[in-house]
Amino acid sequence: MSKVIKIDINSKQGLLDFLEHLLSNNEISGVMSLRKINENGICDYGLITEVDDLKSIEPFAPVMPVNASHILSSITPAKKPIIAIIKPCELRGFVERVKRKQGSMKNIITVSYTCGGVLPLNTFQSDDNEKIVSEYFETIKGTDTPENVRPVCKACEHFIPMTADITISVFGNKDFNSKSCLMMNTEQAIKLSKSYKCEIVEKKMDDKLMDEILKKRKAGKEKLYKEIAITKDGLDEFVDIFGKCIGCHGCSRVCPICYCTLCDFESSNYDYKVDLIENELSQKDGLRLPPDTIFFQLGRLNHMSFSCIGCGQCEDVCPAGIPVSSIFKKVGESTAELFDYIPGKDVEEIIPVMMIKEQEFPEVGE
Amino acid sequence: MEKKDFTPKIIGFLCNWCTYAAADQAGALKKEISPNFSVIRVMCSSRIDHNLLLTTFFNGADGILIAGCHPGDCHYDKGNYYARRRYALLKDVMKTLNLEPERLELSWISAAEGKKYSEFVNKFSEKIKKLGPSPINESKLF
Amino acid sequence: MANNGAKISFKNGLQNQMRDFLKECMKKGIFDAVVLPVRVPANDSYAWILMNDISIVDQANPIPPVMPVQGAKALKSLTRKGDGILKIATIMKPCEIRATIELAKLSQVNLENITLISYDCPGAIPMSIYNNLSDDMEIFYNDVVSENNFVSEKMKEVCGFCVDFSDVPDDLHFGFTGLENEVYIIPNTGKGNSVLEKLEMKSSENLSQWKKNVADIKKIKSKNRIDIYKQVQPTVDGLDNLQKTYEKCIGCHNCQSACPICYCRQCFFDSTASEQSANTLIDIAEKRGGIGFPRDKIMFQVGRMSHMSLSCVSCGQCMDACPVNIPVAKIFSFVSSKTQNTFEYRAGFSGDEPIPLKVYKDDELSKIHEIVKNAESDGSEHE
Amino acid sequence: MSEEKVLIMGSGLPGMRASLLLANAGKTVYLVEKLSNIGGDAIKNEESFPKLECSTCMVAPTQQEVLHHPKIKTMTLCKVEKITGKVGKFNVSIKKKARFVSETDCIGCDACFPPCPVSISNEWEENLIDKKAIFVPCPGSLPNVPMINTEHCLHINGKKKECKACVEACMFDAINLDDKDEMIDVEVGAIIIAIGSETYDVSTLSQFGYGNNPSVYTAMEFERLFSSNGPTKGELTLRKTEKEPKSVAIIHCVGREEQGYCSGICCMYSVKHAHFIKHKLPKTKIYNIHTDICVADKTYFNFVENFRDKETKLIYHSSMKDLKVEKNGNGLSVNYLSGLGAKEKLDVDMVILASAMVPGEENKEISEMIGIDLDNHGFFMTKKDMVGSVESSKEGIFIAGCAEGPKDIQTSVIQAEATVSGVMKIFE
Amino acid sequence: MKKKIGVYVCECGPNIASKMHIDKILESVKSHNSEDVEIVPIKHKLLCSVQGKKFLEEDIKKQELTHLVVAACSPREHNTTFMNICKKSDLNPYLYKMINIREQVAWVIPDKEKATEKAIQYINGGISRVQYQGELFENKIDAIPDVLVIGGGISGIESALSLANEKRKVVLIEKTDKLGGNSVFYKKLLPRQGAEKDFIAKKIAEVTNNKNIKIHLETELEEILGFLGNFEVTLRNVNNKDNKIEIKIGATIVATGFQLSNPTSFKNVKYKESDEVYTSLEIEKMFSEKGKILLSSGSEPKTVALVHCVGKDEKKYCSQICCNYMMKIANYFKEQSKEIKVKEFYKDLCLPNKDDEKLFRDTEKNGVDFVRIKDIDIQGNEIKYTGINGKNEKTKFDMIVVAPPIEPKAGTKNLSQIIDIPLDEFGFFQEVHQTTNPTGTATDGVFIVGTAQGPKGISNSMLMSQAVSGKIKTQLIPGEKIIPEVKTSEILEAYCMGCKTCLEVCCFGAIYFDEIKGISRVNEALCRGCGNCIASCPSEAIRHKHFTSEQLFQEVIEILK
Repeated sequence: MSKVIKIDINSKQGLLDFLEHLLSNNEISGVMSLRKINENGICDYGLITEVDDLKSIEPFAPVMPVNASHILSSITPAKKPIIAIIKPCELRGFVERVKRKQGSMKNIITVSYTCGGVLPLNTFQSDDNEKIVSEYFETIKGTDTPENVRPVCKACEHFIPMTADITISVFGNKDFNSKSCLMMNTEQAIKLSKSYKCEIVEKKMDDKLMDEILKKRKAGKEKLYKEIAITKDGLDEFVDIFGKCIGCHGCSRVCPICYCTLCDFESSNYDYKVDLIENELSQKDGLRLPPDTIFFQLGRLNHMSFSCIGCGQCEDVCPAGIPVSSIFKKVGESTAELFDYIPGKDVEEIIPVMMIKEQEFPEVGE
Repeated sequence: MEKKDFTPKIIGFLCNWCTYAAADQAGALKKEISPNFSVIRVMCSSRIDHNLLLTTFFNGADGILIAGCHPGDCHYDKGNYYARRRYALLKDVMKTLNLEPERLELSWISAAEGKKYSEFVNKFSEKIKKLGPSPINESKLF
Repeated sequence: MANNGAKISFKNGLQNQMRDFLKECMKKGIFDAVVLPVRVPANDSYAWILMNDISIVDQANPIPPVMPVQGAKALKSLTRKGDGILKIATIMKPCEIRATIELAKLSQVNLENITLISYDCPGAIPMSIYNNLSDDMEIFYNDVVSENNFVSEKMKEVCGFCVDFSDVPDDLHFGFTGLENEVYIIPNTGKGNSVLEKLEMKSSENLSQWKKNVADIKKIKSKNRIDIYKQVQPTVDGLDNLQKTYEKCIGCHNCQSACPICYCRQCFFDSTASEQSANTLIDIAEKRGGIGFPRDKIMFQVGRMSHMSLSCVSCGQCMDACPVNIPVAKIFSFVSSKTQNTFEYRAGFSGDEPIPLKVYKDDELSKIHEIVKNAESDGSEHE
Repeated sequence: MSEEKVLIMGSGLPGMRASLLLANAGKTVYLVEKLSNIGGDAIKNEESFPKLECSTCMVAPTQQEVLHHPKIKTMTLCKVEKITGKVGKFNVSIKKKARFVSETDCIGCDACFPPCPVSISNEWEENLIDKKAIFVPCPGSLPNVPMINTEHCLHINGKKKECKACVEACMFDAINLDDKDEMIDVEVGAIIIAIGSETYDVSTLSQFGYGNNPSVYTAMEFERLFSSNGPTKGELTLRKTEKEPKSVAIIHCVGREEQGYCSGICCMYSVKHAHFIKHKLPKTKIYNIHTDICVADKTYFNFVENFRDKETKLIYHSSMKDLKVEKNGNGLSVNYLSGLGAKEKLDVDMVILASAMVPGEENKEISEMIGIDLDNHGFFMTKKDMVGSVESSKEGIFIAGCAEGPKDIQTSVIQAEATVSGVMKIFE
Repeated sequence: MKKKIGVYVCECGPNIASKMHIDKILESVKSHNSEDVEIVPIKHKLLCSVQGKKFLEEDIKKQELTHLVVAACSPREHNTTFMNICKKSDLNPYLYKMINIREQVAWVIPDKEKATEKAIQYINGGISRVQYQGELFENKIDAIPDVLVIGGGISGIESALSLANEKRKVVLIEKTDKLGGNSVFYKKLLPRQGAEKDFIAKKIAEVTNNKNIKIHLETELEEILGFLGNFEVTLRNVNNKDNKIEIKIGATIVATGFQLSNPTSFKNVKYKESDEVYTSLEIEKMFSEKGKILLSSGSEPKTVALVHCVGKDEKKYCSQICCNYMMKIANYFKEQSKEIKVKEFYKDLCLPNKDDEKLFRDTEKNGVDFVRIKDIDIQGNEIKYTGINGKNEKTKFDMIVVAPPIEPKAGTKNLSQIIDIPLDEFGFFQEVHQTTNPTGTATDGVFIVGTAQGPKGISNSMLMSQAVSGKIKTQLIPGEKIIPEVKTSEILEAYCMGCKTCLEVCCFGAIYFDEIKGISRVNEALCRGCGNCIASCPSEAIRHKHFTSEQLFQEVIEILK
């Protein structure tokens, strides 16, 4: 059971009212949230410090321009309290980053919600944004995941935030448009809400409902894993899927887990002398240029897949339309299982130590 | 455009050997210099790169002045010629994108030209004041 | 550009003709290996393959419908660390050749043992379109080539206004604009000449007709170019419009990593140097009432323009790679046309022109027109 | 090493250059300067030929380096009174004139100038402007510490004993009106004389009307007039009328015949002056009236040719004694004999006289004090019948710069560095 | 470890104190206090005073400061002063920053409030910057005192002689098979007219007998690598290129000298159309060998024309010595026989040295005619000229002597490429700074002397040689190390892509290319720390040790807050 603030206005307004109260009373110095930046619905993440500007926030918008954990890293450690409204997977991403000392929980109060999934950037940013979004919210009043969300979202079992200070029920909440309930999960949260005049009740999530969603998501996962051929980490299938990779490494740049400033695979270790390539050629009859396109994907799998929180950002930015995140999620799960490790579950949990032997993987190039 | 209460923030990157010396001489001559103008000392105008200029603009500078030795007088032989090219390029880009290129300025001021320094700097500050605050500082988008 | 070339007529397709040409060269030992685009196993894209086995050449498509990886990048990965022993030839689109020339000036490519071959380019189909209907696109593109249609609508927008689709400093050039089942093989350099000599091909055919055909196409394209620039200009006019144009930008920097010219191992804008402390960010947010992320949307773009617009070859890769469909390439092409004009420089047009920022002239202020006029009038008192 | 000491007389570019080289090699250098500031004549120029670069930018870093160098004892307001001994061990007595301002306490804030009631003419500024009895020669002069003129200071000359205006104005108790001259004795192994030269007193040549016509300037006067840190802050206006000149005649070789030598640099700076004027007042008509054009360096010929006719009209005249400058209404007229021997007349607003470089007043005194030879012009002479030497007729004593004869900065610097070679040999 | 930053504000008596509220400044800088930074704000009446320095020195120790910010006058005044104090109190001097609140605040901002704000702004900037500054250390490197001299002419000989001693060996190389260069042909030397042929002979003897000077005749430079104090040089025999010598030296002097340009190349001379047209050098040779100047017929000329400034307009420079030596030659004739009629044709007399005018007047007295001309045309042994008076004249002479311009020795261009010193517009070696450093070149440790740098007489050439020796003796002291600039650039290997841009923009050749790693490298012995290379690098692969982007960004951003 946890303390819950009940307000009889729709969830967004309720949250907004709460935030406005906190900000105007200097309980917090700012709010980090998705916000509308123009009339046709385009959103970005903003750090808002003026009460008036709070109106622009779109806390539950089903879009992920950037994985918010990146942003949280850049504004922490914060010297004054900041409320961050982010999606469950972004929260888990941030937890993983904090474990890697890429950010700090200090003065960050996280607000998250049961997530119905994220629409691909181009879907959300299309001209009939309004229509699409309202349909989305209609759908998630029930327990079905909308069809047009990111593939990984359909397969996501962690739609309930794990470590949020404040949780809001969105997915599966039929009263979403009439009531709002803010669950205060932590002392920090409860302390904040002290000064806020409102009705507070003891309540917990509707487990039945959540289980139902979970079941459907599990099914979705099965389906997804079937679709993407990989049944084992077999190389040929890999080559088939990643064959069209152009090596832009966009996937690693948007990945919340890939925090390296200089990716090993972009470092000088991998620019080969021409004689090496020529010698390679003498053994094969053809050699792909640039050589490491697929090697990179394998390498990345090894470096971070066990921490992959399946946000789907990589898949969205891939110019070649490779189902990157679906694969990473799949591979990641299998690796993580070895250590029964759930990425982003808990800041205290230690990252499974992994040895990488690059030699294990044959130099790639079909 | 001009606001009553607007005090522009202007950064001047001055080369150590000529213009910074000129700034000192302006002091010795007790010339008045606009307090909106802040001096950053570099060894040579050729140290100033696009990243530095952009960072300065995007962190709230309303104007930037690059000033160094006259062409031919560079303490490091040819540095200011390169500075001039880099400046020209960025200025051209700003012009093409209509990003108020007049906010970026280059001038040659020698160590003996304390008077010229004060006049130029104040003139520049006035110009920027007229231009009003850089839109970049107003934007809540970045 | 040479005035004479060898003429060959062919029956079953230009691509075949080009493959045969290469195979002939390999048989005669003129080239030990070639770098050519080959369709990937899943058939949904192309990859650059370095091959020394003549038999594989048939799998290659010298004029591929798409440009997944900019050819210059492929050559860079091969020769950045110097030249090898093998004599290697490659067939690439003109913009790929130009990018290669730029990279060579930046010592990212070593052309010692490389023979650059190019052709009159009908353009490339956007990746996103090709990925899904690759087979249809193959057929479609084949027709484009055989009908030698240089103004197809389906191509990348940059191709639509590419006035340099034929004009390129390659060693050998396949010119076929306006010709039927015929192609000129044009040697533009000593390297090119020696290849033809070794093949005992006479490059005696006068090219004036072909050149005229090219000029005609150019006319059309340069008109498009003017129109496009006209249409781009207002979208990047001033900060507000820039912000509008880039509002969808998510800061993935795909445009930069797909760019053949951006050769930096790590872009300044991804480096720690460009990072700001949490406190600084929060201070700024409090001062302005709010800030958005990624913060460097515009700065990154302007920065890239000032870093590499002088070398931009308008290949359009950035636009293909943009996940949110911002017309980056058109904007870059527009800006580059201005900056390159200012420095009287044309990216990738000659290996001898030095990269503008590597050199200077004593008295060039006047040449770099009014940009530095102020410096002139205030500064030149002692010049 | 550290025991090895050198005396350098004169703090112009050659003196400073030699000081720095020797000091960097660990020698102790006594740099003796009779004026209150160092830097010599070079800093009087706005820009120096042939590269027309800012002289301050060129010299100031060197001055700073000299003043901050732990191995260099800069002794301003000093005069060498006596030198005895021989190479390796000269005993030198130096008279330090009282500055009345402590160089350690004063921070150069100028607060003491305004209250001083006395105004006197500033000879460093070629008397184009006045200064107070407590003064620095010009803004930016180094060390940035004022001095007091004993004969005009009311307190010191006793006219108004109670006047302590400057003392009261000073916040650092840096001024001590009871300061006294002192004698300093040093022992050095070698001596470099780099006291430079002076310029011909043109007022003795009535034909140029200098002194009678305020619009007739000497080259040095013009340099200061043009300098942005000079009396007019660079405004080119004539004294008295305070108007800008519409036409200027620059006369070369003034004093050449009298002195019996060509100073070698006048042609260059005269054309430079023409260029200065043209640049500041583009409408002005400028004439360079010359005899021989002497451009003795690889770049000098072009320097002159590039400005010929474009910026100034170079006019050859065939006889110096027939050249006369006369008053003509508000302006001046220059009468001369052309190459064809015809009488010509030129009406101008301003005349600049390129006066010859002449030996310094103290040359004689010093030469006698040390016992070294002067040449028949009165410049210091290097070893008799020795080509390419900088050593005087006495071992261990070296001559550099214009003390040895007229020359440009470049050659002066070369000589200075050459003396260093000689000095180092002594210590080897 | 917690940073402890001392912020010392100098009141500079009234200069700063009276113009701003010092205490307000001290109060405001405390805002930087945080869990990992502690600010120690202190004011002082006059930090540069003896007491002030002492106080600062002790206080740095007492407070155990990790960083120091001094707000006072201009760094150009006292930066060194305070750096030395840091050294004394063992705080690395590069962890200190000086803020100029006198010249650039107190003295230029009359309004006290505004001035105070400005000072705070600057000081904040300094505090932020100083935290990003790193310790830097002087690294001493060994230096070889020995010297290579290229060219066995009088400049080369003089260089060698003035440098060589037990502790400093000199290697002198000469392309030809004998020493002395052009000067061996002169019967007499300028400026004085004493018979000084033996002067050169003496010098040659002296240099040949000097055991500290190793002479290689018929030898040329093949390759030179390195920098001041450490050059590796390969020499080779002119006739047998495989015959090589490798030596290590600390400095190189280029004394390759001059030749007379070929008069036929000038439009107004028809040289060699008559056998009786000679160049000045031919006359010198004839006179010093035969002791007489005779026509090819063997008889003595009755009338001689000496023509100055031949080809000066084409070359666009004055050779500086012709006027003098032409008078010398005129006197040769007069010595030979008073009867010979000598006419000198000149445009301008160039007599830059104090003794020159006397020579001119003596020569006149000696009965030599001087004719100032506007234009001249030499056809065979007939001369057409336009006098200064505009009249056109025409005369025949038995003998005509022309003074063609001095030009760089053949092979100069080639050498300039080997040794990587640029040539000027005329083909002479380019000095690094004409007025203040005429003997230095773009490469520290390589010097140019004599006519290799430009036309000049023997006397000035020798002085130049001594000048260089003066520099070398004071810069390369036997047994002492040299300390290169500390605030240099450095390459960040991980990021360098080897595009060589930095290499091309560097004005001091301080960047070289590491072929194996394929990256640029900085030669700290040559780097002057201007930062040009840093700006030329599109990524952050080069940093300036004391002006890193971070440091500048921090300063800027803080000031903009």
